[in-house]
Amino acid sequence: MTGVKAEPKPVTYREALREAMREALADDERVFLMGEDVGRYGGAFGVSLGLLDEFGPDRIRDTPLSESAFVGAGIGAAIAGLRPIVEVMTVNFSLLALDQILNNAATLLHMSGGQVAVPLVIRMTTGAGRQLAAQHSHSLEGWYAHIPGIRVLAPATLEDARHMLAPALADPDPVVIFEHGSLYNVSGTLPPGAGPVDLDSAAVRRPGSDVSLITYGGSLGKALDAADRLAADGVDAEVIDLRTLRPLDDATILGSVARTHRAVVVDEGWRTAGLSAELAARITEQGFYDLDAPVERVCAAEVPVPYARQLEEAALPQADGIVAAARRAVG
Amino acid sequence: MTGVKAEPKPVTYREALREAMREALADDERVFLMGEDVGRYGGAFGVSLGLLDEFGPDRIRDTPLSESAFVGAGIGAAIAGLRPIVEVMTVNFSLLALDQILNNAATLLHMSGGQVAVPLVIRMTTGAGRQLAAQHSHSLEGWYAHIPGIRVLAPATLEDARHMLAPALADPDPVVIFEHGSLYNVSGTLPPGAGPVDLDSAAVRRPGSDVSLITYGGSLGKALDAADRLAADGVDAEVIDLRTLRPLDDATILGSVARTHRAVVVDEGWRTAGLSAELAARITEQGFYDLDAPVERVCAAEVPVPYARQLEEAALPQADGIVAAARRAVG
Amino acid sequence: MTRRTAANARRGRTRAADGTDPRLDLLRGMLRIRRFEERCVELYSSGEIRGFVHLCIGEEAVSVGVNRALTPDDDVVTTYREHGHALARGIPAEAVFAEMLGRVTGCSRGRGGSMHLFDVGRRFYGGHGIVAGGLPVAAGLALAGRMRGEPRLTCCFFGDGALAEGEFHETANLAALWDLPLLLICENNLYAMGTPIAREHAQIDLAARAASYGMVAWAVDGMDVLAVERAARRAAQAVREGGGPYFLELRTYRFRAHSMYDPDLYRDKAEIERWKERDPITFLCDRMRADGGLDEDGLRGVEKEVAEELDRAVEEARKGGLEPVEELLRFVRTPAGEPS
Amino acid sequence: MTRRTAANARRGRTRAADGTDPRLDLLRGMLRIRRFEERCVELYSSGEIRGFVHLCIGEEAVSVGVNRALTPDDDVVTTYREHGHALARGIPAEAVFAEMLGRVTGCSRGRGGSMHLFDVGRRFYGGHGIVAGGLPVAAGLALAGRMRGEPRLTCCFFGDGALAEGEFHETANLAALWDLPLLLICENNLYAMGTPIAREHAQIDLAARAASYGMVAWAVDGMDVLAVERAARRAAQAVREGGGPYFLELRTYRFRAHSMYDPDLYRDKAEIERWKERDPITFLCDRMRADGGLDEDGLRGVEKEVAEELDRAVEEARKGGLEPVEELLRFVRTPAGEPS
Ligand SMILES: Cc1ncc(C[n+]2csc(CCOP(=O)(O)OP(=O)(O)O)c2C)c(N)n1
Ligand SMILES: Cc1ncc(C[n+]2csc(CCOP(=O)(O)OP(=O)(O)O)c2C)c(N)n1
Ligand SMILES: [Mg+2]
Ligand SMILES: [Mg+2]
Repeated sequence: MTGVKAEPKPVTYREALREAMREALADDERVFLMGEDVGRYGGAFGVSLGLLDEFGPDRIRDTPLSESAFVGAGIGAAIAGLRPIVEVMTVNFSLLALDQILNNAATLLHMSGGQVAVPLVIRMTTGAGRQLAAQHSHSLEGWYAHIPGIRVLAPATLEDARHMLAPALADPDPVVIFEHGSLYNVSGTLPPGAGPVDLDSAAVRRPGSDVSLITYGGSLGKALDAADRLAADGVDAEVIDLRTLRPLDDATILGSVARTHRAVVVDEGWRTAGLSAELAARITEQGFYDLDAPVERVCAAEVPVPYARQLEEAALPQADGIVAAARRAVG
Repeated sequence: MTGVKAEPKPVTYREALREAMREALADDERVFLMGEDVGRYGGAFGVSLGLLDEFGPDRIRDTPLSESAFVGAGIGAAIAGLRPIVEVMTVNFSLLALDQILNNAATLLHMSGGQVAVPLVIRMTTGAGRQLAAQHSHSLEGWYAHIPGIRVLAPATLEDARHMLAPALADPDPVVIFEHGSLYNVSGTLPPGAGPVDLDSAAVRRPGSDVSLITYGGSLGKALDAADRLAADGVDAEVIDLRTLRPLDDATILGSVARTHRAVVVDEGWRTAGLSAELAARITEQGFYDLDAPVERVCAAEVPVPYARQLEEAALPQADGIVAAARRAVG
Repeated sequence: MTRRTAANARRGRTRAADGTDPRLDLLRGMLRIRRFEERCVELYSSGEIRGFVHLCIGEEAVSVGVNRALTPDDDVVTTYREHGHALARGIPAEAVFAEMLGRVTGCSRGRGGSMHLFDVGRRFYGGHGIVAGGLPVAAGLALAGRMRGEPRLTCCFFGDGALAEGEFHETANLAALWDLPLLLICENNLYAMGTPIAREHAQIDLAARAASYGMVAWAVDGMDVLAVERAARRAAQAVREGGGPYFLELRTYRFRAHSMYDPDLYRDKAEIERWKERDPITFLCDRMRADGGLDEDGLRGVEKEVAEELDRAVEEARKGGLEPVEELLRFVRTPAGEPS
Repeated sequence: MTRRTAANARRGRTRAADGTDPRLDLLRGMLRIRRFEERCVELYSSGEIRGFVHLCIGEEAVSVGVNRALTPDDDVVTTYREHGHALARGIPAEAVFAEMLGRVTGCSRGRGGSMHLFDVGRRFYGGHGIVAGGLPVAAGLALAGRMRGEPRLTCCFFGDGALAEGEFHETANLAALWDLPLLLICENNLYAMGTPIAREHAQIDLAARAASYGMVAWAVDGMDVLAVERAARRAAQAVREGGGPYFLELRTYRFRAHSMYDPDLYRDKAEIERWKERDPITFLCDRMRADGGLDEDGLRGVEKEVAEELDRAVEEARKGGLEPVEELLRFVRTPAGEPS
């Protein structure tokens, strides 16, 4: 039979990220990738596998174990007009580069009176759920979302993994991209011909009328599961994927709450003074008279993430907890 | 005339901190002070001036410019049973030690199944207001308050400067103390015979019935000024000094809001995902039906703090803004 | 130990009181670690062990040789590749298995896993997952010993990659500046994950780099357990005598991938094979056989002993209970009342 | 520059085309910085300048001598003690005064102040307040130049204290490993705030420390501007020719306190006096007088020239407007549309 479109073949989140980098490297010679083991090893999580052979060691740069130096070097190279993609293996190690990110990347433009722009993209893996224990399970997106001067992205879907990098590289200022470790093997098909993501807007992943489940990154799947279970007993949940953690898309968030009058924030980060707090505060500030119940927060327990499976599961947000919170909200 | 008590002589916040350290050093040989220029120089802000002569270079240790190493060394010494007071000159430089604080100090007890306690006290100067520009004006208390496993203190008064250290040193786990740079020269008299501060409780610095102004550290004075101005036109504001930023004293905070039905949070940190967000979120979660208006937040503008005086003033919370927010709250 | 016994140990030919060859202990120690980690692979494949697991197979001479220079009063701080260090230090195999199985009977109550083994009773302070992150802590332990005038030293293990981190630099300077009783053991296996040392360091003579801080530093054959023991004893003695920090670069090689996740595509198979010819266990066996210190029965005996111990250990570990989730928040802070 | 002119400069005796002694430029450059900072002290006392101010009085030979080796295409990254580097680089005194007065006409629009001078047109990338924080950024600028095959080098200034920071170590290794065109200028004034170098570093021969990373490193008399220029020219040429990073330790001394807040109680007055006898300005004057390169009229002339320039500069700076507070949030991000 003719005229039939070929089925798009399945790809993983990992491959979608890789394809986005390949495209950027091919289209713009100013772009290069730098980080620990991004070259010969192919990236700790295999995201850059094969790019070394394709683009060579000058543009796919293995760095020593020196988070502060290579992130700072990315800042300098960006200032000089290149478009570095710096991979910090995981957010857990990014603390060693935080001085460079906060005091230089996020600050130079303003401190120089507008002279020194830093078009840098930093990618890092985040999150828990794989029994990696306390030092390898952080979710510090909230800390990064606190920093004026940077944009923070959290691709939670294949499309976003594939189409967030181009607009991030087009951003004249620093962008930090968080990839949740549990997503790399997620596989599916990409709608053909999708374009760059609008980095200013959150996405409604599931429309609903009774309660808004607001989340991002690795927790999106859990929120969607919870929504299905809620639907089963007649609660129609809307699921919002923030996608951009800084700046937050207040319009989409508050628009949803204005319809549902109830909100549950789901955040794998610790509860106190995290991103969930900001969302709860904003929703209440701007939607105080829309709310029929206080905003619920489902977050990680305030504990260093333990290794033992049952303890780790208990420490992290799960569909059960989201369902329970939604039920409390709809009262 | 006889039987008259001698007037207590005036001391500065700086001297009160010094006296607290002197007492700790004299009373407990396990206590020692370590940090950049704490010895010969007397501390960047003069807090430890004279202690080197009194206690010698072994217990008043000048360190190289190596935030990560000497904070980590404090952790190790604490594990071994000493009671180090580590001075990180300012919070701005503490980012270089944040890996040690988050991944070791705050985590070792839990990660070791309760075996490795870290009785460490870290002191650092925080805050803006002295035209020190972006890299020297951070207020990152909210980041530290996000970390499970550590206690965070913000002495805002002479009494707290004088009497928080002893209980902090008695705490078997890590304690971070933030000293606001604008307070060192504040002077007054200490009530004689005051004892150790209860580190679990916030303090009502000014009782009031119309609105709760909730703040800490360098912003307390501004809140009290605002309260006076509000009183002048008939608004009776209560002023809460959090004192302990982690764990927060929900009872005192919510108790106040239950009486006033209105809250204004004042935080020199940036607004988004900072401590102000947590306070707004908690108050709404626990006091939703007590609130007559959304919680107001008066925070630093989301900008790297600029040098020029008029810009810096505009960037930071001021009494004017607090008064305006309180008026909005009382409607 | 006295200079004489040290000298004898150096010759590695003394007979213990019971007339057995002391090298047998070294052999047993290394075999025990090797077989222990082979069990780990099985338990990982069966899904009983999860998370990141980093094997030291090929590097056993380091943990066993260095440990001979330590006393029970010394402190040990190490990395995520620490099964060997933990076993050599005397943490029971059962407690380490139990930890990896996430049991409450594990040496960290199941909260740490493979990367975070702790045993404060044995002054074994972990098990650090952040590369170079244990170094400043070790300096602090050494500082405390020094300030109290205690005879102990602190032994810190880390890899070749760790030397590139700022935390190594800051700690090395601090330790040398303050003459801290710190024994720095760099386990140079030539790779940091997939990155060969020549792409990690501008100066690949790591002992020379360390010496530039003004501390004594030697490079030693990390595949020869007797050489490792010898060097470690000398360095430890010097540190105890107030000689400040000593740095040993132990040249070794990991026979397995970086971690269970690593497909190991970045190393030339021939290179791996060449190094396997220098297997520290066969190397010692051959030497002992050569001079009559070991016969096939002896070796079989040791293997049997180890196998039986590990069988029991796995069995016991599997019996360990799971921490109830109600206990999740325990140990975040020391409960009021509990001693600090 | 050619080898011949370099050689002449080395002799420091060549006559410029107009017959004047080229050393006069060096003298003028140093005097200008000295007098500029003396004005800063006045403006600070009068409350017109606020915040932290770090003077380089006594260290003028470093900025002036090193700058002679740089071209307008080179990048400069420096510290909070950078008035001299900024002026030597050609940022007008007026723009620097205006910055410290917080005026919109300042070289950072008043947002940076004394510690954060910027002038991208002159490839002057600040003015960094975090000790050693500028080093990784400088490495990145050098990397970009290298990747694009541009002839430029990146010159990074930092102090003796900065060498203790992890960021120095990581950057030094990266620069040497990647052969980056980086000229590392360590302004060794023997103190990090109140801490003397011997309590900052276990190995106080900083050039030797730097050499341990596998880069060429020399120690130079930082009070002799001709020696500084000579060394900087040689090093810069080698870096341009692809010799990788070079490290110069310039031994100097600050005559004033660390900052305006510093009572300077930690230095022995006699030590300060001894160093003042080596004042780089008098030192050059004496040499020029000795060989007839300078007479009193000449010196008076330079002083007068400089005084007039600075009078004008202060006057103009004071006329600068203040950024309206409505502009507070500008430059946090590049507004959509503005070129990146
Ligand atoms: C600060 C930091 N960066 C990156 C990692 C990820 N990582 C874990 S082990 C490793 C390689 C370390 O190499 P080396 O120090 O030689 O030790 P080895 O694994 O060879 O024993 C890396 C990059 C980490 N754990 N910590
Ligand atoms: C990371 C960091 N720690 C501490 C400080 C505070 N501080 C500012 S300058 C300085 C001394 C630096 O000494 P050095 O590098 O020798 O430069 P110098 O001031 O002597 O020119 C210190 C400790 C800082 N700005 N940054
Ligand atoms: Mg290695
Ligand atoms: Mg100095």
